[in-house]
Amino acid sequence: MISGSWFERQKNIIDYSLQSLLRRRSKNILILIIFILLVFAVSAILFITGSLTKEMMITSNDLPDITVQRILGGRQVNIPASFIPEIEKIPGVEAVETRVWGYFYLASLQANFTIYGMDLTLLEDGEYRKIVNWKNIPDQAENQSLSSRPDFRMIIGQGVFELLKDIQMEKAYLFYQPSWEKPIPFDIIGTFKTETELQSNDLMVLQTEGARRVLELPPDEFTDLVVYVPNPEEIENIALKIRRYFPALRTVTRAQIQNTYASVFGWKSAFVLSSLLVAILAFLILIWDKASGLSPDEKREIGILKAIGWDTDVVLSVKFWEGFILSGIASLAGILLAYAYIYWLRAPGLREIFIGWSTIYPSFQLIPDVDPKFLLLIVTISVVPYLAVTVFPAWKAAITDPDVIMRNIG
Amino acid sequence: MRYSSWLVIVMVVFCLWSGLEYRHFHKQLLETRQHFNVRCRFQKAIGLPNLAITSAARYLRHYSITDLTTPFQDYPASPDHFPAGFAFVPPDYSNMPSPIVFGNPEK
Amino acid sequence: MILHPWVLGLIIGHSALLLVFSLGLINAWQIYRGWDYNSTEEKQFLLEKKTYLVSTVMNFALFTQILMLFLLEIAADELANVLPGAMCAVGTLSSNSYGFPLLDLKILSFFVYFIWLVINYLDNQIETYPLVRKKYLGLILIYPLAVMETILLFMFAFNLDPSVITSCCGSVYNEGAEGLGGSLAGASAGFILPLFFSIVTLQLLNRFVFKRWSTVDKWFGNLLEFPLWIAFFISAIVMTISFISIYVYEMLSHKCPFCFMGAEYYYYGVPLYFCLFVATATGMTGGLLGYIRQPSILREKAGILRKKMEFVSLWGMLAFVVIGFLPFVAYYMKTGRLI
Amino acid sequence: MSNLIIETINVTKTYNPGKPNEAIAVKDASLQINEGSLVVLKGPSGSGKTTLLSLIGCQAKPTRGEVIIRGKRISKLPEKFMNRHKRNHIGFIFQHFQLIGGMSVLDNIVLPLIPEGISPKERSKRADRLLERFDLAHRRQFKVSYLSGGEQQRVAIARALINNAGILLADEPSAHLDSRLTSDLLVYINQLKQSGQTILITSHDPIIYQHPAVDQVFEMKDGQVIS
Repeated sequence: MISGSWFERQKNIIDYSLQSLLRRRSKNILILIIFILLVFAVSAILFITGSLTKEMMITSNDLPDITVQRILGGRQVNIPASFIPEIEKIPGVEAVETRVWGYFYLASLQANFTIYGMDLTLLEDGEYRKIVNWKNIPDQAENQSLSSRPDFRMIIGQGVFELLKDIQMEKAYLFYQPSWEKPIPFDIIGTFKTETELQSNDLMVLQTEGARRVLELPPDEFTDLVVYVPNPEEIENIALKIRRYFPALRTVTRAQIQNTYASVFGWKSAFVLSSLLVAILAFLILIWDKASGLSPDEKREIGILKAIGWDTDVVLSVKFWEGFILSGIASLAGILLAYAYIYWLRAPGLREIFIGWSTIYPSFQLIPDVDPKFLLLIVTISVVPYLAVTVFPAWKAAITDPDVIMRNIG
Repeated sequence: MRYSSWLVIVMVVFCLWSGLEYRHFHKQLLETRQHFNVRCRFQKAIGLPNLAITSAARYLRHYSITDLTTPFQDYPASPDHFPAGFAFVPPDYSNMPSPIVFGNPEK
Repeated sequence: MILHPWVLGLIIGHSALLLVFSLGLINAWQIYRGWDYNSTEEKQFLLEKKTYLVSTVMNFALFTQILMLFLLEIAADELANVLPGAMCAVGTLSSNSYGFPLLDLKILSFFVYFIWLVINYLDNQIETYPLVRKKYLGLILIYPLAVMETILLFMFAFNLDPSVITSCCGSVYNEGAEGLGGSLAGASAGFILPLFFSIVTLQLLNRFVFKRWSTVDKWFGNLLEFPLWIAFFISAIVMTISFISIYVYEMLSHKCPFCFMGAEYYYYGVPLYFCLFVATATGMTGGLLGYIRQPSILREKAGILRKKMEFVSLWGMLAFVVIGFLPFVAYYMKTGRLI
Repeated sequence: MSNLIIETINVTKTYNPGKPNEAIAVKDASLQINEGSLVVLKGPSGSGKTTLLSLIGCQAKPTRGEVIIRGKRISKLPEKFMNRHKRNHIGFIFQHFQLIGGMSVLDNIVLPLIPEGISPKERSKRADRLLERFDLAHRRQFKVSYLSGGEQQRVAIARALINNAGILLADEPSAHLDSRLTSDLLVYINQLKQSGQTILITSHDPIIYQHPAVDQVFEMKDGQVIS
């Protein structure tokens, strides 16, 4: 009897295993669905953390070289101006800039804003002009209102703008604390472009004096300092010097911030991943039990195959192909679903984990972080364990003796 | 080969679907490439790190430059501000200023 | 540092491999002890059935091993941007002392699995299973490799420390650095190229000339094959680091053997290493098959299999040489001078 | 004497030997069956005829003794080679047909060819030839579970013949058939005998073992051949 090539044989075996998969449709579809859900959850986690890391990494090169903070009793406190001349004396330091920023909690809107004080005129000219949608206030009104209250001009993020849209901006006072005698007015002169939404969503940039008043920062104190070091190699040494000279100060270099970008999600996503692994383990035990607990007609079917001349290793490869096709389809479907869920639907459920209780949050339109290597990781996490679990049950099924069916009835 | 035609159908559906997603991925990538310089400008103008994903707690918004005890400031028993704290971890504090000093400092 | 997605992937893969392998080991031990071809009790039939389980286990092990080799390279690449100072896979692997031994052990076990499977395939073709005792004893000896691998992986993952500054391929693979990396890169083209080509020509000689002289072939011919392939593999790796990588990156200082597997070099490393591994694996097995002598039917079956192995290994070797020297030729065409 | 095709030399088969429920199904059975002959194993049920048939049909291995088919000692072969031998030389018809219910008639018939790696076109060509021969063509795509007893029997026979093996073994073929269907069956068996097949049937149905075309009848009584 002519026998075909190895490849032809495998094609027939794949055909047969597909047939047997479709024959026991209900059980296999249930397993497929559970498998797809698991792979979906795993790849969703990895997608979202990958994208967030990627979003941060884009702008990480423009971070300040060294951020200097004053730590008192383990907590960050305002840094007095007296440190600035001494830091500038350190060789290699080009400039030391001061920063005034902090948070402001609006109880009525239950929103936590980031207040940042800087000289807004800097944003009006040159390269920074195009990061803001300037409000086209009629000229004379602008001069009039600006001149009378120069300190309270403000540029706000998109999220803040949406939040404040429904209250009449002119008559409302946002910044008021009971201890103040009168509230601080504000005058919005522009909002940040939606492209920078992920960074500027809850940001309120005020004139430095305005920020000082809102944050109640004494005139000679700043929130933290930024040290510019022209030679990137020197950043680490200068940070070390600052820490040595001023034990009360803490330095965070750009490399360290980038490191927190790369590792924080890795650590947490893997934490979520490993809790998912418990679910995957439970699923694999189910598979082990389903595959090894042969239903009587499955045992009879294999008995028939063995009786009409099938080898054990042919039956084994049928079982292998069944497992491979099932887990292959499941992992592919899981990944595609996860992509759609995160980048088309913008991760409705998962987003809340990252957003927490905040009321202002970005639209989560993330950059997709997809590369072929990712596929390999998902395959390893889904296909390899599945095949590992079905090796023994498949063998147990494949060695059923033909005379099992010789003797029993029907 | 009737049955493996099922497999072929499934594979074709997957190819179409991933093609669709690749197109979306590509469009998205191009779109964000234009935003790059706007974002970098913004980051240069305002030096604060981290994304404005959550403003639930101080140390979650700028977790890269937060300090050690702020997370405990809210409530000593909840090191993390659930659930967003679940997604962020305080950075390593190797650069906190608490070197071990030997000998007697008065000298 | 264990809880990084890529590290988790590695751990899952390796523990799956180890679990399945231990299952295989138990059965291999039972077969090794209880195998008696002529007996007709039920026990012998069960042992016969167990041989299928062991070969399925080993197929799975080889499949996972190949996947794990790829995953380790990619994981090292991905972890590079988490470890400060590491720019690529070499940085991650050299960040603690378990990285490279893990990689070398995995390459060794890949070859060993492949050889075992080929011998198993050969042995299954003969009714009396002549090699059964030897091959299962071999399997029992291979098992410690898998255990060692998993232990090394856990040690490697556990000791990955994001706060430790590691050195990257720039410093590991340059002439100045001492240690293995330095010496590998230090091997100047003048020394390694002639060595490599002498091995290749010796291989071709062995294949086409020695085989013709029957006297020489009887014992000397294929005795040489196996060690030659090991030498070929090692010299190929050294040449890749010290010679090929220069022309791929077109930069004298950058000699990392992993970086050109990335997308930015159009995955150049993938076909290169594929040909190298396939050629060496099939070459080694071809050489080993030559040693099989005693039962005559086994020898002639081994002969057939050896022909196939030699054919594949020959083309693999030639493909490797061509792919390896493509960038050199391209560079030479483009600029008309050497680096 | 024409050449010997099947020979068993004092074959014994004991189920779970050494254990309390040890059962000797076949004891020192020796048979010689010539090429192209129609042989019937007669005996009450439980006399070990099914076990002897399964020993000859490579479905099981004897505890002692030799089974030689076409001059090749198959009882000593490991399972892998026994299966190959079974695929190439033996067609087996089971007592309860043992067809896979969920599959169509065509798929059932071509089942033995799948591990041989024969292309689907070639497979369905052969199957169609057999379907015409057993006038089952109109049932080609039907699920086997919808067929009647007689038709299932014919599908089982077609399946056994698909690998055009020289030897055909049938275990109690007439057990589920009424007398009309049994006579149809005997017509088919006669045709097969003319076409040179060696046929070995186990049966306790007098219509079969008294049929004129039967060349040799062995009688089995609790495990021993006494004819």
